[in-house]
Amino acid sequence: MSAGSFSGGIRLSISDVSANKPFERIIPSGVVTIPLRQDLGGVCNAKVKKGDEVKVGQVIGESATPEGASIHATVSGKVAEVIKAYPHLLGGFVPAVVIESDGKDEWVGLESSADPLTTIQQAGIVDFDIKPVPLVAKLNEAKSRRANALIVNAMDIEPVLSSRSRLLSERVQEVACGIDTIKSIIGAASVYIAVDENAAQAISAIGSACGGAATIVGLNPKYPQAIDLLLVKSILGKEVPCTEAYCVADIGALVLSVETVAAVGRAMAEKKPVVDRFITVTRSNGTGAKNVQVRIGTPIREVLGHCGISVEGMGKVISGGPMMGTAIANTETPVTKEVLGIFVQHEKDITRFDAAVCIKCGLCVEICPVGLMPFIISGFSEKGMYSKAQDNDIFTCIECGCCAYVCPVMIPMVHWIKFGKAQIMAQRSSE
Amino acid sequence: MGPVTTAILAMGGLGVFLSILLGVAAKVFFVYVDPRIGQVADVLPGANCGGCGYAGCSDCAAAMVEGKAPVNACKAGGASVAQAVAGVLGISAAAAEREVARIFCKGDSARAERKFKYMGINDCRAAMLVSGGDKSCSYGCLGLGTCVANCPFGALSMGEDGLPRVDDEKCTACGTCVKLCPRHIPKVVPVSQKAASLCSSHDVGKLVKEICEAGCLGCGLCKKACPEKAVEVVKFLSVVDHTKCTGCGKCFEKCPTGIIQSLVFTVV
Amino acid sequence: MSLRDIIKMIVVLTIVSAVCGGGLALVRISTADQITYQKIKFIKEPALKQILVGYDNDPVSDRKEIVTGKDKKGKDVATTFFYAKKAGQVITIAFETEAPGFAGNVGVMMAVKPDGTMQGVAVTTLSETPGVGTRVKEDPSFCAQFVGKPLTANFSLGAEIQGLSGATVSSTAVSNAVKSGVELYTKHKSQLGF
Amino acid sequence: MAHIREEEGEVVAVEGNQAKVRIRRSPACDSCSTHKTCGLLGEGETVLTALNTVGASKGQRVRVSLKVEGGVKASFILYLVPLAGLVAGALIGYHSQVLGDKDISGAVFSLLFVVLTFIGLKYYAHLKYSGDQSYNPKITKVVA
Amino acid sequence: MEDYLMLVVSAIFINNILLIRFLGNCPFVGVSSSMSSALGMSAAVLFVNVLASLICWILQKTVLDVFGLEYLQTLVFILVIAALVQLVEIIMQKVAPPLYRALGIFLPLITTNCMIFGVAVLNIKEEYTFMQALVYAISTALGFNMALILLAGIRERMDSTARVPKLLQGVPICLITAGMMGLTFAGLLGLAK
Amino acid sequence: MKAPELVVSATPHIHSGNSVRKMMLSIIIALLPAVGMGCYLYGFAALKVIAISVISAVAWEAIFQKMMGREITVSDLSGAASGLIFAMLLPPTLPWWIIIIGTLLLILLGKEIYGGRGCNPFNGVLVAYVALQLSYPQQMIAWAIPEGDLMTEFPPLQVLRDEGVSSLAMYFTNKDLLLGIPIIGAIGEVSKVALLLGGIFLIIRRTISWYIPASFLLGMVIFSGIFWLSDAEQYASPVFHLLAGGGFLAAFFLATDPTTSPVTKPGMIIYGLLCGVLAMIIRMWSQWIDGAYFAIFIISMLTPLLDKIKPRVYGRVKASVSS
Amino acid sequence: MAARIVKEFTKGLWKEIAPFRFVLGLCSVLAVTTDVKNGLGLGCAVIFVTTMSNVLVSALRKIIPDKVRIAVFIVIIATGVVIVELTMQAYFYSLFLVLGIWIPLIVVNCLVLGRAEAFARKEGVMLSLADGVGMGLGFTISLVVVATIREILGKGTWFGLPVMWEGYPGFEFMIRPVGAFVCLGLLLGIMNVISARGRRKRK
Ligand SMILES: Cc1cc2nc3c(=O)[nH]c(=O)nc-3n(C[C@@H](O)[C@H](O)[C@H](O)COP(=O)(O)O)c2cc1C
Ligand SMILES: Cc1cc2nc3c(=O)[nH]c(=O)nc-3n(C[C@H](O)[C@H](O)[C@H](O)COP(=O)(O)O)c2cc1C
Ligand SMILES: Cc1cc2nc3c(=O)[nH]c(=O)nc-3n(C[C@H](O)[C@H](O)[C@H](O)COP(=O)(O)O)c2cc1C
Ligand SMILES: Cc1cc2nc3c(=O)[nH]c(=O)nc-3n(C[C@H](O)[C@H](O)[C@H](O)CO)c2cc1C
Ligand code: SF4
Ligand code: SF4
Ligand code: SF4
Ligand code: SF4
Ligand code: FES
Repeated sequence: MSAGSFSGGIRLSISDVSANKPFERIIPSGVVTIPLRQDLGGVCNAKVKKGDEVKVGQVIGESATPEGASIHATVSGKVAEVIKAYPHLLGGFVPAVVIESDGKDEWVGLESSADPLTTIQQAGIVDFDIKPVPLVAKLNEAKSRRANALIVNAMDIEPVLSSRSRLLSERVQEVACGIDTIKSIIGAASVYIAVDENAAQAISAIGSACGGAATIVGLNPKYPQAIDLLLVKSILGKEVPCTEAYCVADIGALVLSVETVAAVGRAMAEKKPVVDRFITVTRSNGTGAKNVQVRIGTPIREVLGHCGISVEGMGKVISGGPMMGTAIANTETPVTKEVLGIFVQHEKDITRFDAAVCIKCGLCVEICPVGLMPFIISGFSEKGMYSKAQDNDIFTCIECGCCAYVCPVMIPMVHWIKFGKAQIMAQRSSE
Repeated sequence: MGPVTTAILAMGGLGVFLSILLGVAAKVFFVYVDPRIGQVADVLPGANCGGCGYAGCSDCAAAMVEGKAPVNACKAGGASVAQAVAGVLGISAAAAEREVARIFCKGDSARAERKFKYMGINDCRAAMLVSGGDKSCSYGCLGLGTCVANCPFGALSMGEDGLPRVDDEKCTACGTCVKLCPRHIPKVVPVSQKAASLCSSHDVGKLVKEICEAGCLGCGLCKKACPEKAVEVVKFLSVVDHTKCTGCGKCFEKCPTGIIQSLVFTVV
Repeated sequence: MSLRDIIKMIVVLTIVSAVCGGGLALVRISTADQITYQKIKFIKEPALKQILVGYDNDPVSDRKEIVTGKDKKGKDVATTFFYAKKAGQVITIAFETEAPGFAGNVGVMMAVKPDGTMQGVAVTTLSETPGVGTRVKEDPSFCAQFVGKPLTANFSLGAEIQGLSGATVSSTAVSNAVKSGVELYTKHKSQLGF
Repeated sequence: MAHIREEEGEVVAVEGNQAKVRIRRSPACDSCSTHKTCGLLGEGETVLTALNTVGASKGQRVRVSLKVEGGVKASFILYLVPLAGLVAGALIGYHSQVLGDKDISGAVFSLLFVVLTFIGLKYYAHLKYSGDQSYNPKITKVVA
Repeated sequence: MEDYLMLVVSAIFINNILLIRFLGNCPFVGVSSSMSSALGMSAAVLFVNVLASLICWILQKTVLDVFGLEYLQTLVFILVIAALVQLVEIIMQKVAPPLYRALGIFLPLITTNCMIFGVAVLNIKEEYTFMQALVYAISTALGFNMALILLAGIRERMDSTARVPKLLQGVPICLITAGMMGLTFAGLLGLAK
Repeated sequence: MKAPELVVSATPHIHSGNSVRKMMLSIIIALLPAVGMGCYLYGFAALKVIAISVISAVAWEAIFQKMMGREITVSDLSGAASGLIFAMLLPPTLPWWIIIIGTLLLILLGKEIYGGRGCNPFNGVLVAYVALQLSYPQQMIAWAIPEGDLMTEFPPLQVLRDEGVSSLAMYFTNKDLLLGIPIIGAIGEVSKVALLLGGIFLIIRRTISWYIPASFLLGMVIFSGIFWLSDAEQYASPVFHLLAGGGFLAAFFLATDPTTSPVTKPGMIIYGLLCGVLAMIIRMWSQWIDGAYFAIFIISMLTPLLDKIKPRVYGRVKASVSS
Repeated sequence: MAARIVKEFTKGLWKEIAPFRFVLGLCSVLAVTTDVKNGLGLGCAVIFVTTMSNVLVSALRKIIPDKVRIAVFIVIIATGVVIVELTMQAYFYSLFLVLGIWIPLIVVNCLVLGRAEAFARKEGVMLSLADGVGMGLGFTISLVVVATIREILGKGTWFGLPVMWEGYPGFEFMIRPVGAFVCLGLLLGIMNVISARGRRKRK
């Protein structure tokens, strides 16, 4: 199927050297630290205490709500500590369980359940996307809004990452099984699989596995095509009415990343909960890129070591990609469900966005994939004119970063826009 | 008819017409405005800082005249303005205690740990959006000076150690810094307050010890030491009740981090 | 507002207005002559200076208004005659006339000697096209053609007067004005009193 | 394009279910350097009659919501319609010369037409707004 | 017809009442800070300018000229304009209260606007006929409104993205910008007188 | 306390590498052919004007930035670019002190007063140009005569004004006009080939988009075309209007000034068309012989309003009656 | 009392100098400052009108009803203006021709009405006189300052006397409207600098 696109957006010049690298498995050797909050659900309650013996797949954090995702041990061994305040990736503190691996890798499987939703909940599946939401919550919402199109997003969020295309070509069966399950849960009429049109391997693999059950859509990997708003526009030709809390379910679509769907397939077929992440690790100069399958809780330092990336002269370590990823404070930070990839920038490659003055060249306007006038919004935020920023649709911004990327004076536009949004929210909550 | 008569008649006629028109207008638009509102507004500083909680000085003036706001409602104006307002309204102003802002964090660049090197917009509120701020302590001053840049009276300056300083002479206790600081580090206290624990952290002592040499551990030694029972520990943070504190200094000696201290010495 | 207030309002405003009106009328009366003098001086004097010679009085003060016609509505129209004197003797009389040109009227100040010869002609006001019609004012040779001719001469264009090429309309206007001025002068000569 | 505007003011009188509320004229005045001396009478405040739905009493500060026409449309109706009347009157008077002199009849007709448009406007406003309760100001909240 | 066109072009561009003739700076500086105020003010100025200058024109021709009271022009005009604005305000409030509330605020601002008075005087000084006076009044107001709206646009933009030195912010930069706006119209010199 | 190792910042973490300096460099490069032609025609005098203009513009920029306590950013070449563009509009005979006054106005009123690069609502070059046209009119039209078999001492548009359409063919061929040899005019405006070369370079480099120059020239052609078709005796042909005067320089280098032109595609097109049409109106009926520069100056006042024509926002919900 | 009179007089000369400190009556400052002579001429007219209106308003302040006060002020001011108009026509006709409508426009100069409303309405005759003269003089000073800059830069003369070097070619820009706006804008900016300095010093 050919598909539409969107105006604006960019092709990143960084080449995706990792696309054809198969996943390498990383089993943590020593200690794993598993934060008890890894999604937008809530903090899970610790089910273990210091000294407990645990096995891989054993629930160590149970969600406080029925829709939340559980958290599992990812190595077998002994609980070394339950930390009350462990620094979270995005700031703040959450509880975390530290497990000392015994190297045996003993597993416990999921209990069988008639209701696939229960299985998904117990398997701790979230939608592995920029904002990981517990999958059950997402499915329930889609169901209640009668979403009838399921879109499996195998487009990589950012071009330097290739884990999704790779996963699709390696784990076709799991994906197919996951699609079946989810399709039956929400009663979707149609299924689309969005794939980078250049990822020939993935396309042919899924093509032969799915037969006619799903439509495979090859898309131009123009950034940020993988954002669900733009994906539904390209595939379904419809735009989601953008309110402050937009939801693609509003137009009857459910977009799930391919990793999510594969996890569902694995949970249904093999009764395995989520203990691994499938991520791409890249450096700013493109060398040493690898796709890895890594246990949750493994310190990023260990992952980098495995990929042969030295800590020497390291400037920035980014969870995710260079455009939307979160820079992390510390390489001891563990891989969690929130980590979409790892991008390492050396000191000399760090880009400094200055508080410069816009020259109104209009490049940002041309590039913005959602049709905003970024320089105006950012300008109003900077000058504290928040209501005007709101009049100019600040909340429609998806923070893709294209505007800042092209700006010749390097205004930190996304930061200003985030700032504006935060100030508006703060003003509202104080009223 | 001579030219003078013509002129007198013409202008007189215009005068009659105009005054009748104005009479009608006065009926149509009649509004009684308390003349004192204008007088009070003239006395107020006119900075429109909003510290009084009204939408600007003239709003505050109206509230004062109507008795809805006390004569000393204008924090920025201080006692002299309160006196003047009281004069206009013919009531006596209770001598209000002058207040100033104090910085409730001592975690300067040498003593408090940072999680990472922050790079981005030079504003504490913006820094909060990047992984919650670079300071390891999630209660401490970020030191980017949002308060300094926005103090309407120029009373704040950024010290070399990365903490803001208050100029007591200039500070009018308007509260702008209190409102803007994302970590609520500046607090407005009576100028006579003698002692305070200059820390805002509600973290447990163990964590505080790891990340900041200047933090209140919540150990409670000060509370025990205080003869006046002026010190309380609220969620691992000691708080001094200034109405009881005599400034005897007993607590200073006991505090393991020296964070509870005499404010008299901190005045620049 | 009580009735008393309203009455007070009306009375005060009326009195103030009326007093001001009356006062101004007095000021006006006391300055009127001087203003007329000044106006004439500023508007007419440059042209007068151009065409009058050899006088020792102030022609602007030595002036006389004579009713010379009626306008459309039947009101009197007056012409001001300026007397240039030497040793108390009238040597020239100057006055202004006008005639329609290319755009609006062209005003002409002309000076006549008691002996019936033309002392001089100068264009005062005109709104002709700059560079085209305005040449009748800017080019001194055009007006110079009138000087020294007897009033009985034929001042028509093409007769004793040559128009400026490209500005025939404007030139005609000047000659027409002069012609009507001669007529006017002849008609009212008796009233001029010298 | 009508929208709701909120103003804060003080109740100066209560009459039945209506209240007279005094509001400051507009922040637009504050930005003008002449606002202190402008206006012969306008004291920068105005009084409007609002539906007293919340039972506010004299002296209270209240929030009043009023539905107002959007700026552009309102300015059209309020100013440009009478202006159009004026111009039309001037043209008719000028060309018909009813009163003899072109200029004078143009002048008289223009003023006449302005008055007529005002009457028309009143009729229009009456039709449009009197039935529609939402155009009446309403007190929504007692602030203090 | 061409005369009128010239009059219009001249009044709007070549001799823009505000930028070249310097009339009406106070409201120009005050109201141009936001586009919506500028629009509201524009309509009010247009109406009042035309009405006031016509009434003044009539008064001049039928009263002042007839009774030889030309010298009272200044006194009479200013009183008439002030009264007129008041009258319009009363009428507006009676005629269409909702509309009045949305826009009436601009009326008093106009009283001290020297443009209204200036145009009334200029109409007499230039000896315009009634029709010319009408066209002139409309055109000057349009010229004023154009400048006001353009400046409002520039100022809104300046507020969001420019970094005017603090000491020039507000009135100073506003005046300088007005000067430059006038300078741009130099490009139209010669199109009309 | 141990020092942190890693840098953390907001997104994005990488940048395209585009910069003001690169943009300015490309506009300078794009002007080199025109500079070359100017020097070829007018020799050392032209080079002197260009040098004085560029150097003084940069110097004024540094001086005012220093005075106003801003960072000195002459190295971004924006001052140099403005100075160079300004020199392109000047006659090669212009005395040095007039150039210096011009660049003073350019930098002070055209930029620094509003906060420097990017803040100015008016094109600095045009502020200076118009101010000089008003203040020193004789010097601004004191054209130099290039070598070559010239039949007139005036620029083509002056000849059109003075002698009418019929004489044009006698003096100029389209090829002369296109090459600029030997044509009289401002240093940078005579050679259309050189300007076109530069313009295409800018479009290829994506320093400018083609909307503004294309619609500008189109506006000129349409407007002059209408009159030419109605009366070819009295009105010159669109081709002549395109090739004579400052149309090309204005369309490619002045109207495209990022700061004072609209940012959206529809805005740019309307802007260009209006500029083109107004340029012709001024050329035909005003006191100036060429209107291209004046037109941009006037139309740039509309830029803030044209920028209200926004792109279509994704998923825009029609604003309901807000409360 | 004498001290108070001096104070009210001098405040208008610097501390509260009208167009610069409170941005009032800009129109005439822009319009008549092409040369110093015109500026001074209008300034004198304004001095007369402010003084006269201040004195009369102050004298009548007890009997003027509040509701019509502004109307009465306007009548008084307009009367003063007409007196100026008539005398100027009679004795300084050339100046009258140059200033044109700017003489009648004094009526709408906010400064004059502003003084009546803010000062003369409340104070005694002597003080109002001092205030009127001072404020008018301050206004005149402002006009002369702006005019000086414009005339010297624009024409190379001051009061018509050449002050620049011989052959100074003039700078028409300053004589044009744009020069007026830019000059006044920059002067207001400079006043801001001075005020800010003063404030800092006082602190
Ligand atoms: C900023 C500046 C100031 C100048 N001042 C003067 C001056 O005060 N007197 C002067 O004669 N020339 C002045 N000049 C110009 C002389 O250097 C010039 O070359 C010479 O006097 C020729 O002037 P002229 O054409 O009037 O003879 C000045 C030039 C500049 C750039
Ligand atoms: C725009 C324009 C303005 C003119 N202005 C004048 C003018 O001011 N005075 C004049 O005498 N002729 C003027 N003319 C020329 C007349 O129309 C007419 O052709 C001329 O007077 C004929 O005179 P001639 O026989 O000397 O050529 C003007 C022509 C045009 C096209
Ligand atoms: C600010 C300013 C600076 C000037 N600098 C010079 C200068 O440096 N050299 C110069 O010849 N003339 C300069 N002039 C003008 C000269 O004094 C000289 O009179 C001018 O060149 C005109 O004279 P000319 O036509 O005889 O050459 C300057 C004028 C101004 C306004
Ligand atoms: C394509 C292009 C055109 C430019 N045109 C102008 C111009 O016309 N005038 C000018 O002052 N600067 C121009 N500049 C330079 C630069 O934009 C200018 O220094 C700043 O925008 C002024 O704020 C141009 C730059 C570019 C890249
Ligand atoms: S970050 Fe926001 S404003 Fe910038 S390009 Fe992306 S969506 Fe547009
Ligand atoms: S890309 Fe940068 S400089 Fe260009 S308009 Fe956008 S914010 Fe301004
Ligand atoms: S006190 Fe608050 S606002 Fe001030 S520097 Fe510290 S964190 Fe920032
Ligand atoms: S220090 Fe704080 S309270 Fe004091 S004046 Fe400044 S902002 Fe107001
Ligand atoms: S002085 Fe002209 S509007 Fe104020």
